Amino acid sequence: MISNTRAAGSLDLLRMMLTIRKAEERLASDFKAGMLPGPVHLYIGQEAVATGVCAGLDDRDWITSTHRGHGHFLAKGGDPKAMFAEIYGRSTGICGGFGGSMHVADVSKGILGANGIVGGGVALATGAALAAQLDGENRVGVCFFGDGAAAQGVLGEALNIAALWKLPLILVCENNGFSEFSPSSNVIAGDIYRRAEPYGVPSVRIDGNDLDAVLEASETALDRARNGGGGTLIEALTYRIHGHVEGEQAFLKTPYRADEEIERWRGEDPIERYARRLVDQGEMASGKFAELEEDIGRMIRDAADSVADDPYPEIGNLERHRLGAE
Amino acid sequence: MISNTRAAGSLDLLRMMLTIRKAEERLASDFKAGMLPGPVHLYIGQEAVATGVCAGLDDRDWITSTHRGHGHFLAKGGDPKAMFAEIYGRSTGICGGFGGSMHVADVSKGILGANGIVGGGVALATGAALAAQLDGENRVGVCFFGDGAAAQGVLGEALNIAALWKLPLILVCENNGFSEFSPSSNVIAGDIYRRAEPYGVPSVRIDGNDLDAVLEASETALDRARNGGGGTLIEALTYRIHGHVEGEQAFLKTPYRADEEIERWRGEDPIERYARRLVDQGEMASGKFAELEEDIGRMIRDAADSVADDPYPEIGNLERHRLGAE
Amino acid sequence: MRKRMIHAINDALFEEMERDERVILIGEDVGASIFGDTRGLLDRFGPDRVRDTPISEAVMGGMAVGTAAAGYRVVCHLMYANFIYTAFDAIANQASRLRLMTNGQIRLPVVFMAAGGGGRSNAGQHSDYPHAPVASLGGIYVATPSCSADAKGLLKTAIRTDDPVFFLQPTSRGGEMGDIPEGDHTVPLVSAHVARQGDDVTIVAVGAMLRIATRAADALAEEGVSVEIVDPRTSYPLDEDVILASVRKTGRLVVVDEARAAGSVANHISALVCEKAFSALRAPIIPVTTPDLAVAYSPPLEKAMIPGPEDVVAAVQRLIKETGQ
Amino acid sequence: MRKRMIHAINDALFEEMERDERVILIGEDVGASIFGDTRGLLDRFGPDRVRDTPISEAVMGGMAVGTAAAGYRVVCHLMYANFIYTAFDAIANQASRLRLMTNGQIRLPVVFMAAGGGGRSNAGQHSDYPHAPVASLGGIYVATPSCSADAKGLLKTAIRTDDPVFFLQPTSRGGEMGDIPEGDHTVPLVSAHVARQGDDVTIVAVGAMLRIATRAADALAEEGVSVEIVDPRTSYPLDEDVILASVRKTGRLVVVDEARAAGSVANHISALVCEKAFSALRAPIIPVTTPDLAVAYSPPLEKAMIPGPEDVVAAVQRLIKETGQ
Ligand SMILES: Cc1ncc(C[n+]2csc(CCOP(=O)(O)OP(=O)(O)O)c2C)c(N)n1
Ligand SMILES: Cc1ncc(C[n+]2csc(CCOP(=O)(O)OP(=O)(O)O)c2C)c(N)n1
Ligand SMILES: [Mg+2]
Ligand SMILES: [Mg+2]
Repeated sequence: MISNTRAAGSLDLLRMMLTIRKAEERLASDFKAGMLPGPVHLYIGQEAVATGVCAGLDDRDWITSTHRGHGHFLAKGGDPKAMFAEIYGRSTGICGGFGGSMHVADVSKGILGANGIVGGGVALATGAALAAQLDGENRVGVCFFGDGAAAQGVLGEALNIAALWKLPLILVCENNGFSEFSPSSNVIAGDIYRRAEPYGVPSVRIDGNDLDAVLEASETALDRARNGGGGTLIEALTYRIHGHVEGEQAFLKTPYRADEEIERWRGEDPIERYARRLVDQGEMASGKFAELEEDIGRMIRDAADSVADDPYPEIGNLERHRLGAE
Repeated sequence: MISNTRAAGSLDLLRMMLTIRKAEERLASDFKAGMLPGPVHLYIGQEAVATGVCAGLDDRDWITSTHRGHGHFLAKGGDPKAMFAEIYGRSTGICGGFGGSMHVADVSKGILGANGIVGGGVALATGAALAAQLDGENRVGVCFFGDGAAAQGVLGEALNIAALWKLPLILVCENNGFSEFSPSSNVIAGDIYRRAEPYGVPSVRIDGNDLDAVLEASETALDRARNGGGGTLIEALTYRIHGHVEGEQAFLKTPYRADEEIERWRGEDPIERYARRLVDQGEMASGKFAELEEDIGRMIRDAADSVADDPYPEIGNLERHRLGAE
Repeated sequence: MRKRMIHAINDALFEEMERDERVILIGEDVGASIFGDTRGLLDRFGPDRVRDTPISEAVMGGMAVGTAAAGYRVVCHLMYANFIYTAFDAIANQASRLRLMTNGQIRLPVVFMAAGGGGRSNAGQHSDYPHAPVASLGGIYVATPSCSADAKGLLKTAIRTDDPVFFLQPTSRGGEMGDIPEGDHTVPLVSAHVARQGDDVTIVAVGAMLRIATRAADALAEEGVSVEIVDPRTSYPLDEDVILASVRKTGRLVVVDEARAAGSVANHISALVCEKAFSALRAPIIPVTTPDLAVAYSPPLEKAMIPGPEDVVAAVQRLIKETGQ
Repeated sequence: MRKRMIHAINDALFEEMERDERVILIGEDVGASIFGDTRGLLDRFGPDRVRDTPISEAVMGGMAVGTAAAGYRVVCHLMYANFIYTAFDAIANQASRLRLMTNGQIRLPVVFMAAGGGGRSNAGQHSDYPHAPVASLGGIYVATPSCSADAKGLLKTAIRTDDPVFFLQPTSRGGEMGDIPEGDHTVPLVSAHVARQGDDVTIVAVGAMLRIATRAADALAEEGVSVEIVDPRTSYPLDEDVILASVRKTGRLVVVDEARAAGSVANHISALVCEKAFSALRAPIIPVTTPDLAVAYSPPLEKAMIPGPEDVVAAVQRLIKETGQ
């Protein structure tokens, strides 16, 4: 697996974005094929955010994620195979098939889990940041959340506490312009990043499809957090190319966004932009990208295929999670 | 009773502040005398806020209040007798003895009630403001809340919705420096009034012990709200002269504020300040204040005495509030 | 008229909003309508009365209360039933008790509606059927429709009721077809319904469990066991008379509830019967519920957790065996 | 050693924070300590481990979960039990189920503590005894201490437990004295206790109701009725064996619970007994609870609502009369 460290090189970062992309493309086709038992929310188009932020983290840093959490899981070092198995509902899944797409977690990697409650990860990450502060080992807590989630009151509560206690908390808002089917402007007043200002928490808005911008903003935030400077709110502007949830066409009567809008954002693809930048600046040979795509495509295909027929969990396993069972 | 209208004259306003003060002094001595069955939180020192804000309201405007709600109740036109009877737990109480000090409400006066849940009134007032907007009759919803309550996430949620929908909502934060026994600075990061800024909701911080300042700020907010301009957050700096709750000395081991601080704030008494201003500017004869004090003192004494031995509610009344009972 | 449950709900909302202009609807994406139950309302009634809200359940819940206190009838759509937990302060500390605390000055015509229960691999945070925690508050009706007709009739009544109602539609049954009477079809809130007549054992089945119980009853009929099925329709308050009458007739009771055992009304029904129809009871009361866990994602796990016909059949067989027919 | 319950709780916190430096305490004014249960901890353990929080129950609840998931043992003091509703999303959607959803990767040593129940004219928003809604979640122990010794022993165990515990101390009993064993006194979480031996009828009494039941038993003894009292100590999960054994002995059961009927565990206990000890039952099971309303303020109303010894005596008399002694 690609491991994520501050020292990650450009190619590793590109590989990570491609890993996320290919994994999700696979999930999209799995969904169409009826292979997925539950709903999936894909991250396609937003890969630079998870990749850039997690580039500066290691296994001992904590993240919390969202219903759209595969990208965060992979970028933080989660195993694609174990993720596929989980989403297929198999016993070999990272959560034994108990959690599924909305709950992929790997605590050994510092991944406290995707979360099906919008805004649910905010308080968890605040708590993890408190633990990090108590540990005194310069860890951080990072919370990924959406623009829609910014309407949850818990965000203000977390900003207040983070400011008061100078918690090493990094709040990463992925503003993809939609909260389900509502455009942000219908449900979010003003600029999200500015919501940190009254608390005295530094904040910044960046182009979330520009991996370099994400790297820079998160490096600043991480330096601050690791050096006792407290929290940061990063608002990364991005876009989800797929629907809110796969299969949404089946139940939506009218489209909620224009095809041209989607096309325009395809032109801002974070992976292509970064690859182009690497080629332009001579950091990558021009044929390399196709090669990477193929390699990673194969790796993902193999990962998914290798677990697609794994056994379902034993029903007896349920008893393991009853109160009183050790 | 003093009725509250925008046209209220200076003397009426002074009378109202004195009414609140005398009522609460009576409650303080009732508490000492063991006459009050439950806890009471007194408003002494904060009278200018309720009085100034409610001066611009009429019965058809809505307010929500807090655990420290007697002042809001009286200023909005609630009947002192019915309030005393309620706090004494009598059947003649404004809520029939069901609610007590923390729940005094008079819907006919637009008082949706004091509230024992810190921050609980915020969403209720937002809803009332929505109703006001739907009515289209230029009513407003006003929410009184404390500095401590500003830490509740629901405030951010309300600001967001108020901004999006341009609700006629006036959020009045009475910053009395303490959240129970915690000084504001321990539990509130930054300036409360600024928390409205990122949402684009106008806000202002004022001297809450200066009735004129309160009148001015609330008039601005009311004009805005009544003319389709949306919400406002007013932060009124003030101080509670009494403890958080009567009788707190009995359970607190160490004082949480200095005597000098209390003395300093006594020097800023909103009633004395306003009376002095009226005298200085020739709006009131110099002997008038003592006379008012005495009149209102008597009125309150009579009101309280007249209900102190009223009957307790019939136990059978409980059945009236069961689901299914009309 | 045959309709899917989700369309029956949609009809109820249309009709009630048409009937009374003080009915308003708030909720996340009620315009787009994920489930289809609020579809078309925004177009018909406009953005004043049909309001897409931000993802802010805490303020939504309290706002519903405030708007209702100020004179409207509010339908607050909370999407998945787990999100009532996010709005729980307003539901529990405000909606359920303002009537008492104000001595009836405030009455709250509010319907909190949401889809609950499992069956679709929505996993642990989207599959609760949380009627018991809402019932625990004492001041809120809990409507648990099992079919299209009741969904429509109960919702229409709920909207006309002056106290809060939690309308808990079963996630797994939205697409199911059912007959609906023509016209202004309403169902009173506390009116359990004998869905099938029988003599040997009573099954009280809540919400989505009605179909499960019916299948079980069909299977049991082949074995010569005659099952009476009672659908409580509101799980709080319970229509005691109908339930007790059935148990007095059969002497045996199985309660089927999709909620966790500890969060079921099976307990409430058991307690009711054991207090008030004890002498009629010929056998233990058997609850059939989901185990005390969040619903797991993987289909075999989920299927094993949620009661199925075979679980109900087994419970009834146990009863019959223990007591003779 | 005799101590007030509130001091027993204070001792438990002191001892556990002393014993394990990974135990931390968060809550509003836990430094000043309104109830006295957290008094002195801030001085002794410092502001890193004892944190006064803003009034932000939503983030507090979730923060407790996050800090625990990241390796600490967290005591989250929520003051009055009604404020668990304000924190309910974190309790219900996160704390109760992360263990299952992560297949046990996350274990949560979190204690949510709060004071519940009436008796002090704290009125409708400060008097709930909400064990049933928490129990409904299935993933959280609910400890309901009735006396100083159990308060100390249960809290110490709760802090050492790797799953969440809701520690619900009775508001009306903080000042009551009780004997506490010396030393490291712990009480296992699912261990009901026979508080009084008797033959004719079992009373299961939860929390503050133990004293009420004891008074009733004294009065009944004078009439020649021998009462056995069981204190469940955790109202979720129930210690089934102890409760069932007592009912098998006496054949009669009254359950006394300060919660509303619809929010009581009286129902759960009834259901348990009616399923598993049916043949031993000689009479209906009578619940004695608060009516399904928020607690009213005025003292006579409040007193009438909350079960008292006379209510328990009446219930027992009814049973005896219906079945003969
Ligand atoms: C508490 C809660 N309310 C509502 C939902 C339903 N829901 C799921 S995703 C979503 C939109 C989230 O928007 P955003 O935070 O912008 O994330 P995105 O989907 O755009 O990544 C909503 C409303 C939920 N899961 N949890
Ligand atoms: C949800 C909730 N949490 C905690 C409390 C306990 N409590 C009552 S008053 C109070 C402090 C409120 O401070 P502030 O909002 O500043 O109002 P003030 O008392 O100063 O008027 C607290 C924490 C409560 N009543 N409700
Ligand atoms: Mg979004
Ligand atoms: Mg204050």
